[in-house]
Order: sequence, then C-alpha cells, then structure tokens
Amino acid sequence: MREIGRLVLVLTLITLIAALALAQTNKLTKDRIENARREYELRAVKKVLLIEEKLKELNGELVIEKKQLEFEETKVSLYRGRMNEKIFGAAIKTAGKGYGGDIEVVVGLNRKGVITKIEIVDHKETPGLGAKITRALFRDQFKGKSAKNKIKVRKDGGEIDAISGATVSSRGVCQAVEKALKLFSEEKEDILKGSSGWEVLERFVKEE
Amino acid sequence: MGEIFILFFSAILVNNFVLSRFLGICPYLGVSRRVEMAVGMSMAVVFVMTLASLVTWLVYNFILLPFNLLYLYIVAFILVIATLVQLVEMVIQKVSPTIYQALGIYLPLITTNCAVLGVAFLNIQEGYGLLKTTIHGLGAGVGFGLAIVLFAGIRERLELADIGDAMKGTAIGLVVAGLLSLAFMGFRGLF
Amino acid sequence: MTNFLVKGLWKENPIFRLVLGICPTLAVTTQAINGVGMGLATTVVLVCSNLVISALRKFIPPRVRIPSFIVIIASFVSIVNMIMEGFYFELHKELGLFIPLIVVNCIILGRAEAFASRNPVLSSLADGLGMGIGFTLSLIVLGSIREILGAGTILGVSLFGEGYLPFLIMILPPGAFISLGLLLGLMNRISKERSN
Amino acid sequence: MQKGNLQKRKLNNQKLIVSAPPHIRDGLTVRRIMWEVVLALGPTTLLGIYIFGWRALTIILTSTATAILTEAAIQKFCKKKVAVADGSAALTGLLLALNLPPGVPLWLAGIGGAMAIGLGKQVFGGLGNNPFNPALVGRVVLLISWPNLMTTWPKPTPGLFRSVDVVTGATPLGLLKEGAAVATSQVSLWDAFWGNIGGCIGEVSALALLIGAIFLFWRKHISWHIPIPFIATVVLVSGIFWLLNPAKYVHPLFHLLTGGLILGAFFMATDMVTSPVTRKGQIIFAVGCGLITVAIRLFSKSPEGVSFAILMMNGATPLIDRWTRLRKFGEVSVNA
Amino acid sequence: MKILTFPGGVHPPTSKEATRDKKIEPAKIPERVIIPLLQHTGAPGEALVSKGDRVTVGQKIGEAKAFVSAPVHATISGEVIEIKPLPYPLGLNTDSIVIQSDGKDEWLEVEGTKDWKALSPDKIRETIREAGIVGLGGAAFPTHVKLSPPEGKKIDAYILNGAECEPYLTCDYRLMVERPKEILEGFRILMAALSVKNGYIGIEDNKREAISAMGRELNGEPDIQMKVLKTKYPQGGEKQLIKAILRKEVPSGGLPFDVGVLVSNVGTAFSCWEAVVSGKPLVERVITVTGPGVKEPKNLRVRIGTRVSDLIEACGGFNGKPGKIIMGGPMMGLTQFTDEVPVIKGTSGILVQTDVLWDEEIACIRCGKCIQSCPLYLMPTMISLYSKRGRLEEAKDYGALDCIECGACGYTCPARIPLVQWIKYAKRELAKKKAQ
Amino acid sequence: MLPAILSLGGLGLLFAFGLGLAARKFAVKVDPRIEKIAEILPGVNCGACGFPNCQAVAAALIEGKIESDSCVLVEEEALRNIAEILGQEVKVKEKKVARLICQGGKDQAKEKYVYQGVRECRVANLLFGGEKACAYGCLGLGTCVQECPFGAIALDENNLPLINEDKCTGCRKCVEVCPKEVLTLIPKPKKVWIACNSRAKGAQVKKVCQEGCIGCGLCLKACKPKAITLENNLARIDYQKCTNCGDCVEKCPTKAITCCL
Ligand SMILES: Cc1cc2nc3c(=O)[nH]c(=O)nc-3n(C[C@H](O)[C@H](O)[C@H](O)COP(=O)(O)O)c2cc1C
Ligand SMILES: Cc1cc2nc3c(=O)[nH]c(=O)nc-3n(C[C@H](O)[C@H](O)[C@H](O)COP(=O)(O)O)c2cc1C
Ligand SMILES: Cc1cc2nc3c(=O)[nH]c(=O)nc-3n(C[C@H](O)[C@H](O)[C@H](O)COP(=O)(O)O)c2cc1C
Ligand SMILES: Cc1cc2nc3c(=O)[nH]c(=O)nc-3n(C[C@H](O)[C@H](O)[C@H](O)CO)c2cc1C
Ligand code: SF4
Ligand code: SF4
Ligand code: SF4
Ligand code: SF4
Ligand code: FES
Repeated sequence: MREIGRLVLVLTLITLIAALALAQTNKLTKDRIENARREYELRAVKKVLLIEEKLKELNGELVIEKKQLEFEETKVSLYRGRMNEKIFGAAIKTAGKGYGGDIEVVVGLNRKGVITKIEIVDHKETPGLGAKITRALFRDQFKGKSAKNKIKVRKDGGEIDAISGATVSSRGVCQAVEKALKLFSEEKEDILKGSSGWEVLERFVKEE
Repeated sequence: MGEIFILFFSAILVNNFVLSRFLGICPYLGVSRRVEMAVGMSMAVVFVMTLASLVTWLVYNFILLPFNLLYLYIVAFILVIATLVQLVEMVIQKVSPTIYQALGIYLPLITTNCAVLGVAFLNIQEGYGLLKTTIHGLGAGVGFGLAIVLFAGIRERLELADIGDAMKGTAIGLVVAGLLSLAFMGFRGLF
Repeated sequence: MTNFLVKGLWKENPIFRLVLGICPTLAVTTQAINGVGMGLATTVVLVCSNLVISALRKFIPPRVRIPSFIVIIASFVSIVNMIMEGFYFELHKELGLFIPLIVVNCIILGRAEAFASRNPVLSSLADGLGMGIGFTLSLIVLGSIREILGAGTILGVSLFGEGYLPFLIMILPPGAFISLGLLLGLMNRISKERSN
Repeated sequence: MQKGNLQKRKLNNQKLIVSAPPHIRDGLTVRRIMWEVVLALGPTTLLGIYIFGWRALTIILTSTATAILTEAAIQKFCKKKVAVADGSAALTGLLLALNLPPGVPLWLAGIGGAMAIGLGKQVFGGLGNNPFNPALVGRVVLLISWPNLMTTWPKPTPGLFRSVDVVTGATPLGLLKEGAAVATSQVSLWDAFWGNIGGCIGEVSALALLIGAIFLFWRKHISWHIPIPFIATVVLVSGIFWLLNPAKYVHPLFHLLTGGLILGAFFMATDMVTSPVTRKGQIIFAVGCGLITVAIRLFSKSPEGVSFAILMMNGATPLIDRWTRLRKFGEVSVNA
Repeated sequence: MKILTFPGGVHPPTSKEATRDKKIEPAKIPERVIIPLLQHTGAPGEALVSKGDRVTVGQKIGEAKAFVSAPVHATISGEVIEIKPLPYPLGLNTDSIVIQSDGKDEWLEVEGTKDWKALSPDKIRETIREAGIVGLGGAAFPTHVKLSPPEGKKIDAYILNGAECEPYLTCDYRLMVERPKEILEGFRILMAALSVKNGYIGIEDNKREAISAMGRELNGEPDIQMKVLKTKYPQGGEKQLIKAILRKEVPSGGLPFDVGVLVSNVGTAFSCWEAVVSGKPLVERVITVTGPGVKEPKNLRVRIGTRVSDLIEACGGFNGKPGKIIMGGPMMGLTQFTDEVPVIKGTSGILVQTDVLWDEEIACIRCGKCIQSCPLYLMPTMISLYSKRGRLEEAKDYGALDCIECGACGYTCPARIPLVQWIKYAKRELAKKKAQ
Repeated sequence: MLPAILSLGGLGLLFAFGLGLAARKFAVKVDPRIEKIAEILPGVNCGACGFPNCQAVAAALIEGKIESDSCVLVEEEALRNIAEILGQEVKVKEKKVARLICQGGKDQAKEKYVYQGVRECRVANLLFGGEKACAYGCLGLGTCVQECPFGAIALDENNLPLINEDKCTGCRKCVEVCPKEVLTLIPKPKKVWIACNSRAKGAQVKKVCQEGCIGCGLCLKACKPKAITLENNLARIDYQKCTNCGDCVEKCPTKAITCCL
C-alpha cells in the first residue's frame, strides 16, 4: 500500500505541475489564438465583401457582423458589412457536395443580391482536377450573377462553364452558390435591417 | 439514419483511418505478420476506439467545456484513454479469460496508438454529437480492422514470394499499403 | 556527445532505420515546408521532454514511468500546439490533427524510455536533438520528393513551369506509402552496399 | 527468341540423368499461355485500332514496349535472368493499353507501362509474386495522377488512317451520370455490342472481346468461375435497382455492354496470379468484384468501377484463399 | 456399362502402343542376380546364406524380421558370391546377395494344392507369406500383412486393380489378356483369405481386350463384378479406385481397410495363385521394357534380381544414347544412375528415354492446374512453396503427408516447378522430425 | 486555474489508482524475469518488432524464441542487462567459425550422374545421395549459402561454399542444414583443418576425387605435437594440441589438408 501511495503522489504531482504550466501558457496565448482564428474566418469574408477597397474610401466606421442560423438543415454563417450604419453587402458561408466531400464556399453579395465575389474556403477535391475550382478563372464566372441567373453548369442547362473533367466539383460550387442566393432572398429583410442576434466581429474606424 | 449510415461506411471505406488518414500505422505495420494477430488486434481496436470515442466525448462535453478547460484536451484525452485501456484490460481479464487471451495482449499497444487518440480529436473537431461520435469511432475501428486484415493476408503471401533483399519487410509492406490505398481510392466519391 | 547527435541522422534514423512515427511522416509530407514545420515541432517536444524526463529520472518510480512520461510529453505537446496555433496559424491548420498527435509519436516515448530515463541530462539533450534533426531531415527529404514530383514545386516555387502536368499520386495517400516504401528499399540497399 | 527462360538442353551422354518424377510433362508452358492470351486479345486490339485510328496503335506499341523494356531493365539490374520472352510483360503492356482512352499522350502510356511493371510486378519479385494486377495498377496510377487526361474520350471515327477526332465525346457510363434517360437515348446497345461507342481502346466492342474469351475458354486458360459470376452479379444487382426504379437506374444490359466490364471480367479478373486458386474462392472473388463494381457505378460520382473493384478484390485474394482451403480427400467435411 | 472415375487427375498420352500387343516372353536366365534384402518399405531382411553357399531356385535366402516385411528367395541356382551393400533401385546402397548362376536352373522341390478351398484363411496367409509375395502394383507392400487387418476392421469388399494407368506399361494388361483364369483364381484365393464376399475388378476403358478376356472368364458369376474405368491417370491409385468403384473416400491418413476395402494388383493375384496352387514362391514377375531408348520393346517374364543391363540386352540393346533409365512408369518411376541395378519385386517396367528435355522452372503463376489435377484435392503449389521455405508445419497443414506422389501436379504445371520433388522432401523431413 | 489543477489532478489520481489496482492484479505474474526484462525493454509497445507488446517480447526472450537484439529500440547496455537476466554469458567464449571439410569441387570430384531438379542440397541428397560420385562430399548446390543469416557464405567458381570468416558468427545454421555434414565449427584461431569427409578406403577415394583424404597417415608422422589421428580412413585433428605449425599440410600427398595461415 505504501508503494501505491508513492505512485499516486508522484503522478499527481506531475499532473499538477503540468496543469499549472498549461494554464499559464493558455493565459499567454489565448488571445492570440482567438485573434488568429477570427482572422482566418474573416479572411474570405473580407475578400468577398471587398473590404480592402472599401477601406480606401472609408471615413467613419466599418463593421463586420456575424449571425449563425440553420438553413435547409445545415449550419450557415451570415456576415454583413456595415459602413456608417448602412449595410453595403453580405457574405454567406455555405457548402455544396463535391467529389471528395463538402465544398465550403463564401459568397459575397451586394444589397441587391448580386454576387460580388466568391471564395472557396475548404474542399477535399482531387488536386489538379476538382481543386481547380479555387482558380480565379472559374470563380469569376459568378461575379455579377444573381437569383435571376441560372447558377448551374451548362450540362445541366445553366450558365456556368464547368471545369473540364470536374463537372462534379463545379456542380458542388454551383449548389453552394445557389443556396446562398436563396438564403439571401429569404433573409433579405433581416440582413439589411435586422439588428438582433448579430455579433460584431471587427470594426474599423477612421476619423477625419 | 441515412446520415449515420454514410458516416459509418465512409469511416470504413472513404476516410479509412490507415489508408487515407494515416492514423495508426505503427501497429498496422507491426502487428500484421499473421492474419490471426491482425484479427485480434482489430477486434481490440474496434472495441477501444468505440469506447474511447464515447468517453472522451463525455469528458470533453461535461468537464472540459463547462469548466473552460479546452486547452487541457490533449493531456486529458491521453490520460483518459490510457486509464480506460488499463481498466478494460483488468475487466476483461476478470470477466473472460478467453477474450483476454485473444484481445488482452493487444490492449497495451493501443494506448500509444495515434488512431485512438486521433479518432477522439476528430470527433471533437467535426463537432459530432454523442451518437455520431460513437458510430464514427466504431466505423473507424472497423476500417482499421479491414485494412490490417487485408494487409496481413497479403503479407503472409509475400513471405513466400521472391522479393529482393532490399525491399523485404517494412519496405514492401509500405508499397503494399500504398497499393491498397490506391484501391481504396476507388471509394472516393462514393458518398 | 556528438555521437549521440549524429546517430539520429543515419545509423538510428527514426524513419528510415527504426521506422517509427510513420503516421505524421506520411500525412504531412505533401510539401517540404510541412515537413519542416512538423519536424521542428516534434524536435522541440522531443528535446524538452528528454530534458525533463532525464532530470526527473531518479525521482519517478518505475511503475508510473509510462504515465508520467505521457503526462510530461502531453504537456509539452499542448504548449507547442498552443504556440503554433497562435503564431503560425496557417501551418498549424495545414498540419491539423498531427500536432496534437505528437503525443503518441513513438519516437518521443521511445526516446524517453530507451534513452532519457537512463542517461544524464546533457546526453539526453543531444540525443533528442539528434533524433529530432534526423526526423526533420527525413521529413524534408520525403516532402521534397513528393512535392517536386506531385506538384512540380519546391517550397512553393514552381520548378517546371506551367506545362508540367504533375504526377498527382505522389501527393495523395497511395503515393505517400509507396514513396516511403521505395525510399526505405533504397536506404536498405545503400546501407547494405556500405557494409560490404 | 527461341532461347527464353525455359531453356532446353540436350545432354551429353556419358552419364545417365537422374531427376525426380514425373518424367513426362504436359506441353503447356507459361510462355504459351501468355502468348495465347495475347492472341485472344487480337480481335479487340485490331478493332480498337480500326475504330480509333493509328493513334491507338501508337499507344498500344508504346505501352507494350515500355512494359517489356522496364521488365528487362529491372531484371538486368537485379541480376536476374531477363525473361521477357515469357510474354507476361507484353501481355500486361497490351492490357494496359487496351484500358487507356484512345487520345492519351504517348508519354502517359509509357509511364503507365513502366508503373505497371515496376510498381505492380517487379517490386514483388516478378512474375507470379505480385498481389495486385499489374496492368490495373498501371491504369489506376495514371487515372489518379492525370484524371483529366484519363477521362477525355475522343469520338470513335472508324477507319484505319484517320487521326483521332479532336471532338471529345462522352462514354456511355459517363452519360449515365447525367441520368438514365440521357444515357439510353444517346447510346444504342447494338453499337455497344459491336463497338461503335466511346471508351477505352479495348473495351468498346463486346463482340470482339467475346471472340477472344471463347478462345480462352476453349484453350482452358480461363474457366467460368470468375467471369460468369462477376458479370452475373453486376447484371443481377443493377437489374434489381432497374426494376425498382427504371427512371433513375438504367437497365442491366446497358451495364453489361458498356465500360470495361467484359474486358475486366474475362481478361483481367481472370489473371491467375492475382485471383484465388480454388474454384470456390474464385466465385467469391468474382461476386465481390461484381458488388463493388455495381456499388461504384450506381452510387459513386465516378462512372466506372471495374478497375477498382478488381484491385480491391486482388487485395482480398490471400484471405479468400486462406478461407477456402480445399477439403482434403478423405478429410471429414463439416457437413458430412 | 457405366464408366466410372474419380475427380481430378490428368490425361497424359498413354504411349502403350509399343508393347500392348507383345506377348509375355520369358527372359533368358541371367548369369548373375543381385537380390537386395530390402525390397520395399519396411524393415530389411536378414541373409540366411553366406558367401560361397550353393542355392537353388526358390530357396529362401533372406528372412523377414519385422512384421511388415516378406522373405526373399533365390531366383536362379548357383553360388552366393558376395553379400554386401550395392546400389538398388530405391536408394544408394543396401545389403544385397549376389548369386552367380550355374546355368542349371535347378528348382527347390515344392508342392501346392489345387484344392485351396479346403485351406483355412490362416494357412493361405501363411503360404503367401512364405512365398515372399508382396504387392506387384508398385509399393511392394507385403500381401500377407494386407490380409491381416487389425482387429475390428471388417473387410467387405476386395478390389482387383487392373487399371494400369501409368503410361507405357502393359505388363498387367498382357497378364490379364493371357492368364485371366489364373488371375481370377488367385483373386478368389485372396478373397477367401478374408472371407470377403464382394469382389470387383477395375480396368480402364482403353484396355478392351483385357476387359473382354476377364469378362469371358468371369462368365457372369456374382461374387466378382467387372467395373470399367475411365482412362485417366492415376485411376490405379487405390484411393482413386475405391472412390471410382465404391464412391467411398479413404480417410485422410487412413488405409483402405478403414472403409472396409482391400485392393490388390492383378500381378499379385497371379503370384498368389502360383504360390498356393503350385507352391511356387515369388521369384519372377512380368516387366515391360520399353521407351524410345530401347530397340525392341517387350513384355518379359523376369527373375527378380536380374540387372537392368541384361534386360536391355534382351530387348536388342539401347536405341541411341540413353538419357534416363526409369524403373516404373514415367509418372512415378525412379530414374537410375546405373544400369547395373537389379529389378526388384515392385519393378513393373523399365523405361528408357533418350531425348530428355529439361525446362527450367519459373515462378508459380497460381494457375491452379496442379490443384485441379490433384486426385487428393490438395494444393500442391502451396505445399511445395512451404516446403521450399522450410516451413514444414504449414506444408503438413496443407496435406503434404496425404500426397501419394502420383505426379499429376508436376505433369501439368506450366511453370515446370518440380512440385513432387519438393513435396517428397517435405514428407521426408516431416517423417524425420516425427521420428525424433 | 483552480479547475485546471483540480481536474487534471483528479485524472492523475484516477490514473494512478487504476494503475495501482492493475499492479495488484499482476502480482501473480508467473515469471518474475518477464517483469524484469520488460522493465529494461523500452516498454513503448511500439510493435516494430512484430510482437504486440514488450511483455510478449520479454516472454519470448525467456523462452529462447528470439534473440535479445530483436528490439529495435534497446541500447547496448540494456542488451547486456537482458543477457544477464537470461543467464546467458555475455560472450567471451572462444569464437568458432564454420569451415568446409571437403575440396571436391566440380574440377576435383567426379559425378555419378547428371542431376536435373531442385537446386537444393537437402532435396538433391534424396536422389541417391546427390550427383557427386563421393557419397561424403559437398553437393555444391548452395543450401548453406541460402541459409546463412549473415551472408557469410558464397559459392566460389569451383562450386564450393566459401566462408567469409569475418562475417561468420558461428551460429551453426549452415552446419545444421548441410545434408552431407561437411560444414563444421572450428576455433577461429586454428588455421589448419582436414578438408575431407570421406570415410571410404583410399583406393575408392582416389577413384572419385583428386583431393580427398586417402588415409595414408603421412600427416600423423609429420605432426610433432601428435594432434592428428586416423579414424575410419580419415585423419582428424585434435585442436587442443594443434599448434598451427602447418607441417602436416606440407606432407599430405593429395593436398587434403587446408591451411589459411
Ligand atoms: C481519381 C479520380 C478523381 C476525380 N476527382 C474528381 C474531382 O475532384 N472532381 C470532379 O468533379 N471529378 C472528379 N473525377 C471525375 C469524376 O469521376 C467524373 O468523371 C467527372 O466529374 C465527370 O465529369 P466530366 O463530364 O466533366 O468529365 C475524378 C475521377 C477520378 C477517377
Ligand atoms: C500470337 C503469338 C505470338 C507469339 N509470340 C512469341 C514471341 O514473340 N516470342 C516467343 O518466345 N514466343 C512467342 N509465342 C509462343 C510460341 O509460339 C510458342 O508457343 C512458345 O515459344 C512456346 O515454346 P515451347 O513450347 O518451346 O516452350 C507466340 C505465340 C502466339 C500464339
Ligand atoms: C498414383 C498411383 C497409381 C497407381 N497405379 C496403379 C495401377 O495402375 N495399377 C496397380 O495395380 N496399382 C497401382 N497403384 C498401386 C495401388 O495404389 C495399390 O497399391 C495396388 O493396387 C495394391 O495392390 P498390390 O498391393 O497388389 O500392389 C498406384 C498407386 C499410386 C499411388
Ligand atoms: C487469363 C490471364 C489473364 C491475365 N490478365 C492480366 C491482367 O489483367 N493484367 C496483367 O497485368 N497481366 C495479366 N495476365 C498476365 C500475367 O498473369 C501477369 O503479368 C502477372 O500478374 C504478372 O505476375 C493474365 C494472364 C492470363 C493467363
Ligand atoms: S500433390 Fe501429390 S497427390 Fe496431389 S497431384 Fe501432386 S503428387 Fe499427386
Ligand atoms: S500448376 Fe504450377 S504454376 Fe499452376 S498453380 Fe500449380 S504450381 Fe503454380
Ligand atoms: S556444404 Fe553442404 S549445404 Fe553447402 S553446398 Fe555443400 S552440401 Fe550443400
Ligand atoms: S550459417 Fe552461421 S555458422 Fe554458418 S557461415 Fe553463416 S554465420 Fe557462420
Ligand atoms: S505514429 Fe505510431 S501509430 Fe501513428
């Protein structure tokens, strides 16, 4: 029994010290990690909301806000950009089914629901084939499209040129974009006007 | 239901732990000289992976999360798994010596196997609920089992082949694993 | 001392000679740069845990050796994990699961057991460093081969221009296994020829 | 060419020869078997060349030549006897070529031949030792590495001296992914039977393949235990789905006549080195191939599954062999 | 009539044309015979004579010590000139008695009984034992031992083996054509020794004349039935014969009496007739001397112990340069390194091949032909692979010990793998291990 | 901070407790040496050696199924400790190496037939003792070459095994597999040996081999320390007495004594 007592003691001591050390590290790095994570999440959103460009003409305040909701049984993130109290655009993160799994897409829209830009944030498509969906040449096709357009690959009667040999992946992107457009039209009110449930992610202020 | 089905089978075929996620390769290479060994090992792995998924999920959701201790998850998980394996070993030894004979010897090996810890991390990362976590753990274990038993069969056959000296052993084992992984690529796009 | 440092490079190279820690080796070597990241992270953990374990070796009773080592290693891994996530977020994301999984990398526990728990602090440090560098270099070699063939780039720099249609299999799972297998075969042959 | 590895020597006769029985041998040799399989592939090869033009011929030559050269080079390097006259490398190269789309660049065919022999066969010690079908290893490596090249299908343009049509068509199975109706409306089964459809060089004509297969049956180089259950499983399972939902699924004849099923079932799943040795095992193997093929064809996003199915089952072959050991003569069987 | 057969087996060319129509001729009495004291599997005998002794034909010169062995007799009259280890067909050297002929061919006085029905089974067995009769079908297993099955084994069927499935050989065939009456009587004696009521004769369907000769002699008597067998190798193997005729499988590791059956060769039956009815011990047998390397192939009645060289001479000498001299048929026969070896009781043929082709082996391509041809449903390729790697336990597991060494697998293997040689090696090593 | 300490500490406690229980359970271990060796072994259960865990390795070591160096992780010193526990001498024994006691290569020895078949000495030996006319001599098919785990043997151009004495560890493997028993272990420092195995009479030996021992006895006379005797027509050296002088080598009329001084 004495031996067991010693075992327990040593082990407990080691875990205690470890816990202390970890807690300390956590304290030191926590903020940085959170920042990094938010930065990462926001990177695509900022791109599709054309934040760089907006910042140039900014005088006053620019805010990015976020809201999460369920749409067609999946979790969707909504973002919106507000400049001096006026919503100038939204970004919607959705997903479509690709060849290797889900393709996560962030779709940027202006107030009228016209696509400003799309970004692919995550996908498991085949490198060199399906992975070509991340190329600008493919993504730029979506620019300027809105719910009026048929966001489908040509094979399915739409307006998007699929990447040759990767129809499946191309379809996945279309699916995600369509979903985003649909969501936008359904949630338009809330996005443009609503105020409850929106959480501020980032704020730029420029004083004259 | 459909989702669960897909989760289970894709853990076996599409995202096979060994052949496509690269988890648990040490025991995969080490305990695959004989089919019997591989079968014993995979049963132990299935068991432990399912159980570990479950328990780590509980620890995560009922201890780490409420107390804001997420930063401890690595230490906590490895400790939980190690203790769990010890306990399982003792319980099995007590309850059924036959099962202990068949599985017990593989249990200690599993503690330091990245497949078990990996599945626990993945469950958290993917945000699975309790049911999905368990199914995923089960599927991942079965996937490991499938891969290692097939592999052991081939290795037994290769023992009789005229393989060059340089390639004998682990080297050819890796090539075989590669070709198996190649065959498993066929399941990509299945779900 | 240099002996301890050097043996990890060839004679007891953890990947090519001892065939340990294969999971991260295969998983992250789609690019050379990942190899660097993973290798360094592992080296840090290896060196630190070797140090601590060697320092505590007289104090830990044999029966709780393994659990104590695991806790120590896991703590260092957690620390490295947090620091990487905070400071090298992209790389951390790329390496994904495999940073926390350093905990179960057989090299680390193996060195702790086989070396640090029996040797004084300084040699343990050298051993950890040597093994870590051996591991890192092997990862870089494998990563470079896979990246060059499978993507036509090295450290992200395009090598063969646009016209090159990369040998994709090299950066996919089968290619990982196969290229490590063939490399191992090559190493066996070389070491055999050396001994003759 | 005469002196291959089956060396003949007439003995000087001071001394008698001593050897273990039997002292007579059947005339069939491995070399003969291999070349006869090559011969059996003649009809489909010639038809492929006719349908896809000289380009197909150059692909076949490149693939076969690199396969043979790789084999010879590795054997030389490993200081073994160079045994390419046994025909197995040529056969692998030919089968690989028959499994390539007719428009692929020649370097691709070359890499395929080298991979098939190097990675699929010689790493394991050469003929007889490889667990996976070398030609399929070659094909799948290419498919995964250059999927766009490997899934680009020129339209068939019969006539020997035409160049390959630049217009790319789709394969019937590719069309299938656009829906059953599209596929059946665009593909006539008659064309599929005699060969006027898109696809790999060697898989377009069921007729030409069957002629070769009958030759192999007659020569007893293959038996029904693999091809028939394989095809039957595909037809049966796809038939069930078709009956359940004819709008969504296409009828089984379509599955039978298109894609690589016939080529795979008669010429590739039957590769004796990589399939089980016992009759019972062969049937299990074949049913497994069939199930995986159907699963991929019906539910996966990629159109064709024969190659992967055979490779998977190659992987399971040692286990099947193990679990279908024969009951020895006079051994009490379980149900006796 | 229904043609019976067994699963597996091969169809080598029968090559029997050269001798099938050659009547059995007595060979010239040799100048000298070499009689090995070991003639079969079992314990070697002990010499009853010594150097310089004079012996007459039929005199017992070697006595069996163990149960599973039979005595040997002088086969010519003359002087014992040497007793020493000499080459014999089954191995390097064994103790042998060399007799120099005196040219007189004097026989020991013997007498038999026409009225064998009056003899007790024990007496029949004793007579057969004293006559030194062993199975003439090849294995040379002492017949009296076969006739004494262990307690509790009831024998209810006796099969006379007239299959002669080995290519080239025609000695059994000629005997059946020429001496059907004696063979049948011999068979009835064997049956009487065990009071067996059901007798069968199995003959391959390519031996038409033998079938009709034996059939004529049988004359529809109910105790013995004629069974026509498909011409397929190894139809004459006893397990295959039993399977074909009675649809029974001798258990693995067992013997025919385990299913209540005995099998004897037609030559054995003939010798039994001679021993019982005329009291003549086994001093001669019929041997087919044939093959492309022999000038005039013949069926000869030969004294045991005659050297091969003498028989070749009797057949006009070698035709060209001999390549292999094979004792027995081409499927199971053993090659000899000298033509100075004597024929022994189990020798049924001498085959001389000239153009010997040797194909180098290549790796097994797993074609399964050996498996399909193995009459014991074994997997020869696996046994030989394991044997080659020294993994004897696995070889045994795959049935190495069940193999009857028929050679069907080796005949058919397209990769020219010496399957039988590897299997024999495994069997030998396993036996050695067991003995330890 | 507190919850961290509490929960991890709790886990540690739990774990230690579990372990303590386990320790009790295992108190009935069969062989204490297993524990001891397992302790020396790395204990990481890496599986690289093919065994499921280090305990199993320890057990196998004790049963003598494997060599103590089969673990890839273990260090030199630990190896020595294991050997100590196993009661194996930490080797200081006189080193012996395998030597061939036959010179009947294809140029010296006659053949009695032409062999066709498996190129393996043990298998060939089953056919009348092999191709060589001498029943005692090396068959030259290289089974020993195949079997030597250290690659110490090669066939020379005369089809006789040539042993590389630096590589040979004296493991006896070749000695055991040779069907002709023409390989034997001889102390490495002793450089003279009778390179013939024939128990046949001199005249017979002369008929089949040019360099066989004919039992003439000249070496007996030449050997000053009287280390050589004749048994069964074959000379034999007593290595307790042999001084490596090499006098016998000079005298042997058939050069049947080998010397590598
Ligand atoms: C190994 C492999 C990987 C593939 N990866 C993708 C992919 O990532 N995305 C995709 O759309 N199609 C992929 N495909 C192709 C699909 O299977 C399918 O053939 C293709 O999408 C059909 O579309 P197409 O009409 O553009 O040729 C892949 C095929 C193979 C064989
Ligand atoms: C279409 C065809 C092509 C053949 N080409 C070759 C060849 O190129 N080289 C070769 O050695 N044998 C070739 N053969 C095989 C030979 O005709 C013959 O079967 C082989 O040499 C077997 O010889 P063997 O019985 O002397 O071993 C070919 C057979 C066929 C049916
Ligand atoms: C492969 C094989 C083939 C045989 N073929 C014959 C045959 O054709 N004729 C025959 O009489 N015995 C043949 N035998 C021997 C029989 O199995 C059996 O031993 C014999 O018929 C028993 O009779 P005996 O003891 O009178 O020789 C063969 C044995 C084997 C193993
Ligand atoms: C009926 C038959 C089918 C064969 N099929 C293939 C095949 O699909 N792929 C291949 O590479 N070799 C094939 N071969 C040739 C040979 O078995 C192959 O090269 C070996 O797998 C190499 O060890 C076949 C041979 C035969 C007799
Ligand atoms: S394994 Fe034996 S019984 Fe079977 S075919 Fe070969 S030699 Fe005959
Ligand atoms: S017959 Fe020969 S090649 Fe065919 S499986 Fe048997 S051993 Fe192998
Ligand atoms: S020494 Fe023995 S094993 Fe070696 S080649 Fe000679 S006979 Fe064969
Ligand atoms: S087998 Fe052993 S004893 Fe023989 S040569 Fe090799 S190392 Fe020496
Ligand atoms: S690194 Fe050893 S199991 Fe993954």
